[in-house]
Amino acid sequence: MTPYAWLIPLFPLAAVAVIIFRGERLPGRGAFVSIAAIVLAGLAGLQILGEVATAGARADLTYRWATLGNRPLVVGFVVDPLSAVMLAMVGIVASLITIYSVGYMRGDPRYPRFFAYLSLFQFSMLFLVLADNFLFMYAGWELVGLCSYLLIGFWFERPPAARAALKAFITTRVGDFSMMIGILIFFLHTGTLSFTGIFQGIQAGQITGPLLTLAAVLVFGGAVGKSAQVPLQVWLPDAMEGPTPVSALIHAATMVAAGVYLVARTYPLFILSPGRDALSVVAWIGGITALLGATMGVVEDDIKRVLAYSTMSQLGYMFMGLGVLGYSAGMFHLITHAFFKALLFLGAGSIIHAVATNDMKAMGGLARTMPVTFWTFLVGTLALTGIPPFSGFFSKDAILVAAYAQNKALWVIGTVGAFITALYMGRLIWYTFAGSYRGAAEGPDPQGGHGGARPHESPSVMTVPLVILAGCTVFLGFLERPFGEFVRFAGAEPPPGPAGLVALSVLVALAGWAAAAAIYPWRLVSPSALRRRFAWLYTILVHKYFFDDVYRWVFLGAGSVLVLIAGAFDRYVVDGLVNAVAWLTGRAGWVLRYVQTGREENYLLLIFLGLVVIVLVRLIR
Amino acid sequence: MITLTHYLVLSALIFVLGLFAVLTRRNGVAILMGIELMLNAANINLVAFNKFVAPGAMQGQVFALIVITLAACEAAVGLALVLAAYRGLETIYLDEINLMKW
Amino acid sequence: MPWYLELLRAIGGTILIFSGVAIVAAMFGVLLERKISAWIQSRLGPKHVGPQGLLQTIADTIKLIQKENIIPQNADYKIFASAVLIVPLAALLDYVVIPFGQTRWGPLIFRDLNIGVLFFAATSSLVVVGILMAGWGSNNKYALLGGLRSAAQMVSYEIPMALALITVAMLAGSLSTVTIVNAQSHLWYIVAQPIAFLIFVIAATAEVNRVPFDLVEAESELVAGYFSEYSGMRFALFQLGEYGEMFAMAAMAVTLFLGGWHGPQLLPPVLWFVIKLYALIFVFMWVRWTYPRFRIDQLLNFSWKVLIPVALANLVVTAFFVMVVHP
Amino acid sequence: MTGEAIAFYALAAITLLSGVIVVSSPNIVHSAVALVPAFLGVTGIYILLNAEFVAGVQVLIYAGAITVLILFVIMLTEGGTGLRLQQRNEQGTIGAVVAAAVAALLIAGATRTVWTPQPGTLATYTPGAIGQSFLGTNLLAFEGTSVVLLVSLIGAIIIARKED
Repeated sequence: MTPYAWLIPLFPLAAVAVIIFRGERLPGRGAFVSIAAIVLAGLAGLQILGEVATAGARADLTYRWATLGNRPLVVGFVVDPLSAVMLAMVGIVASLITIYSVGYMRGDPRYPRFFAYLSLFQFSMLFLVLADNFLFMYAGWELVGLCSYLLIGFWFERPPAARAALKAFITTRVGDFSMMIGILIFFLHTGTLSFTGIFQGIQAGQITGPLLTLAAVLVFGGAVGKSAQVPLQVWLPDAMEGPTPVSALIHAATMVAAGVYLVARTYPLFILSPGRDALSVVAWIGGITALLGATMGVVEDDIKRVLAYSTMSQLGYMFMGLGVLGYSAGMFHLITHAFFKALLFLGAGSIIHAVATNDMKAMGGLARTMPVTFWTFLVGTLALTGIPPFSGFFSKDAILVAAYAQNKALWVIGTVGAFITALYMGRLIWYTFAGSYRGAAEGPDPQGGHGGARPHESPSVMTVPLVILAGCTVFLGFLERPFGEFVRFAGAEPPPGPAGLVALSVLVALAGWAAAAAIYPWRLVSPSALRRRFAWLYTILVHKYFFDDVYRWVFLGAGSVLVLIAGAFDRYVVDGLVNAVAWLTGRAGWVLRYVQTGREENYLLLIFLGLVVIVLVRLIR
Repeated sequence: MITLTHYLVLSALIFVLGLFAVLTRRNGVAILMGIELMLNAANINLVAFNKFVAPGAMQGQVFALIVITLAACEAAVGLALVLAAYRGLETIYLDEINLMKW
Repeated sequence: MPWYLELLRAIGGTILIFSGVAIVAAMFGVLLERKISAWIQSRLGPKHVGPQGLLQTIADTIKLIQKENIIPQNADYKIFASAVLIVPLAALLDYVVIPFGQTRWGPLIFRDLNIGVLFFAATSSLVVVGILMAGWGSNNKYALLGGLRSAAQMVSYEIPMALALITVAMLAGSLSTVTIVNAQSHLWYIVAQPIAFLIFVIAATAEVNRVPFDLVEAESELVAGYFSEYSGMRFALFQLGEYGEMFAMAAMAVTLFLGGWHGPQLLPPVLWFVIKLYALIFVFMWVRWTYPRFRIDQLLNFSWKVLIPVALANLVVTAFFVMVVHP
Repeated sequence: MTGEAIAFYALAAITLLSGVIVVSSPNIVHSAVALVPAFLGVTGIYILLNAEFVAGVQVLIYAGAITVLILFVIMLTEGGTGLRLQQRNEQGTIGAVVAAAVAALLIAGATRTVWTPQPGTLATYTPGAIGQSFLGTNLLAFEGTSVVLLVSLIGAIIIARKED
């Protein structure tokens, strides 16, 4: 199976073709095609994971595509523990989410198109995961970006959705551009685009010193954009305008994690940079994002946005883990996070499906009406906040241990982040599920899935994936040790931390829960009092650290001045020249048009007259 | 002994006859006839060169055949144009077709 | 002696000798036509000149030669006069490539050209020019209409005919008529190519302007079509050309589809050829006196919308068989 | 004077005389009819040049089809109805001068160039050999020509059909 791994992405691609061209006419509007494709791909991914894990199968399928000058352009696919794990994860999560979407998207006018986009995304993501070179990686990278754009703006009739799609696309584009420059630097100096070729080039000293660091950081810039790290994090919360399965699949489990995967895939670039500067950049960006994301989550009322901030923060943890030499810890967190965050998003989707709003303050008391959703959601939350024995505890703890060994400041940041994570997730849980239903009695549209004044449990096509994901969430954590031996990078194995560390992080998480409990259900401190007391902090957080405003001022303000100047230049200098030429031509034509008799005989006569004259002149000279 | 030059001179004369027709006739059909004569002259050249300069080759005759085919195309399209002009403008005299002049 | 001079000699010889042969054939053809029409219409036909009216055509010819050549007042004399020459000449040229039989010294043919079939198609297409000239030169609207109809008809039916010819040439692997006849020593191509044979016969009927495709000279509509204004010997020449063309077409059909001179050893090859030729001529006449006439639009539609597609399909299928199935 | 020379000069004379009628006749129908002997003369020239297949195609297409087409169009347009006195446009004189100059140049070029005839054996130009050449070395030109033929067929139909 392993040598045929390159076939896996073709399943969803075939599904795209089928649904795009036949979707509306297929039974069930084509959803089953998409599901069948991704389930097949997922099973194949699991099979490959099994082969790689048990038999140690590897594959590096290369193909010489073209020769640029004297540089062969070798492309291909790679199967190793890293990509096998990602394949299996993407396959499983995407299968569950696709099945879930059948329930969530029911009745949507563009139902087949949604599944076509979803399959296209799955194709791109699997393609990206299997890439063994920067060219394919970049292609997959752009394709997932495109699918993200299409799916965020899936309900493009809503202006915020359209705007969010554009914002996501343009913001990630900044990162992609930086990544392209980095790739080009590597290509220039090593003459190859394949990962192994570049690693060998670095070891051979073809690219060294600050340039290597710069190039590595530029490549990391792509990851920053795609994984919504500071300072390119602004698009992710807005991206929640997309349908919730999309948020779960793209903006929690897979695409945003592609940045982490990129860093893991190209880990030698970072670890070989002089003084591991590039790695430090990764670690600090991750740490800062982990903290900022968590803090912003505390004041957010939109349930999906809370989860988005949480995603951002958790991605920060992953980068931090990679940055502090916790290679397998970071990757393990990626996998566990993919499952429990997909679970959380799908749970949120189930809630939104039931109450038809995103506002947590309009929910409440849903634990009784939606028991399955509640319990699975709770499992996910506990995993996210790092409560043992749920999977999040193991992975996050491993990252913190690695950070402790490498960089105490980052460890502190991470621990504080863990506290805040517990705080905002506790807030979410109590707002949503506890107390009584605060939803307005006025019923939105009575027909359609997103309606009904009375919250109700979602159909089983939605709850079954939740249960499966919850099972994975519980069970995955115990795989920490085998995972660490399976996916590892020689030279990035942190020493075991002191025993108290684990206890401390559990305590911190529990403290976060306790603080949330103190504020929300028990009302020991009223939230509004807190808000007044820390008004400045609240302002900063609500405005998302003013990133959007700064960007608006800098890029829109300065940009519009630039545009004005360029416009004036274009209008008066460039157009002026063109108009002058046109005017001149016009006048000349006005005079010369009498030469154009429009008669073939005249023209031909002149042609042959000219021929005679030319030949005669040639003969005489 | 008839040499290549004989054929070339003959073809030049036929070509010039065609050219004269194209240059001086008013009737569109007559101009097409002149073009056919010019194409025939070119064909004589092709076949004659094939025989005298490259006796082993086929290309001269092959391209003469292609020119004949294209001449048929040209005649069909040209005559269709003449018909269309006659239907629309009621003349096939090219100096009277001057709707787009100036 | 260079072969092109031989060809010129052959053409000259053909014209000289076959003027005789074709004139006799045409005269006999006219008689046959009248006799057969009479038979079909339950009449007696010419009966008084010679035994059973056998000399009727000779008498007619003598009468025509004696008659005045009337030239219409505003006719274009040069064209009017030269049209008469083109039609029979083109018809006679067809005979150059027709093999009449096999003798001890080789096939009985004037020139076994390696482009024989192409030559046949080319010369038979020249007849149209003569007809158009006759129609225009007469300065008579019936004649002009007849000429125009003829041009449209013959140009249209040349294509299916040429496609049928190509099909046969493809089977035999040669354009030479003798090779084609020899290729049929075991199996006549009418068996292998019944569709091509039908197409050829239909197109040939149209080419020689006979019922049901005789719009060119439809008596009830156009008097006598393009030769309404011709009289005397010129009229006779047109008749000669027409019957000569018909015999040439029939001979070509025999050559291409009916095995040429091949037949059981009972009779000499030439006789076999003549028998087949007259059988086909009889079919032409039979059709002429049995069927009504097409309308001009039906006629052109039939060629472009039925015959040409069928002929093309037949060509493709044959090519497939020749190249793939039975190479 | 060999037989070849006689044949050549006779054919050249036929061709050129008919050509003169084509270009100079005030009657367009006479011009068109004069095309036939001109084309047949060229056919004879082809036969002299051992290009019999080209000759056959020349008769079939030029004499048989194009001339008929031209005559047809003349009769569908005004040629069939009336004669125009003025068949030549205002640049007749200068056109003649230019044509004569071109002729002089071409003939001078043809006669003053020293052609070196290749003594190689003349290939036998059977239809089969030409067909092989068409579908072998000259396949691209063949396909291109067929596309042009198709396009011009469609184009001619579209141009010439009545708009309704």
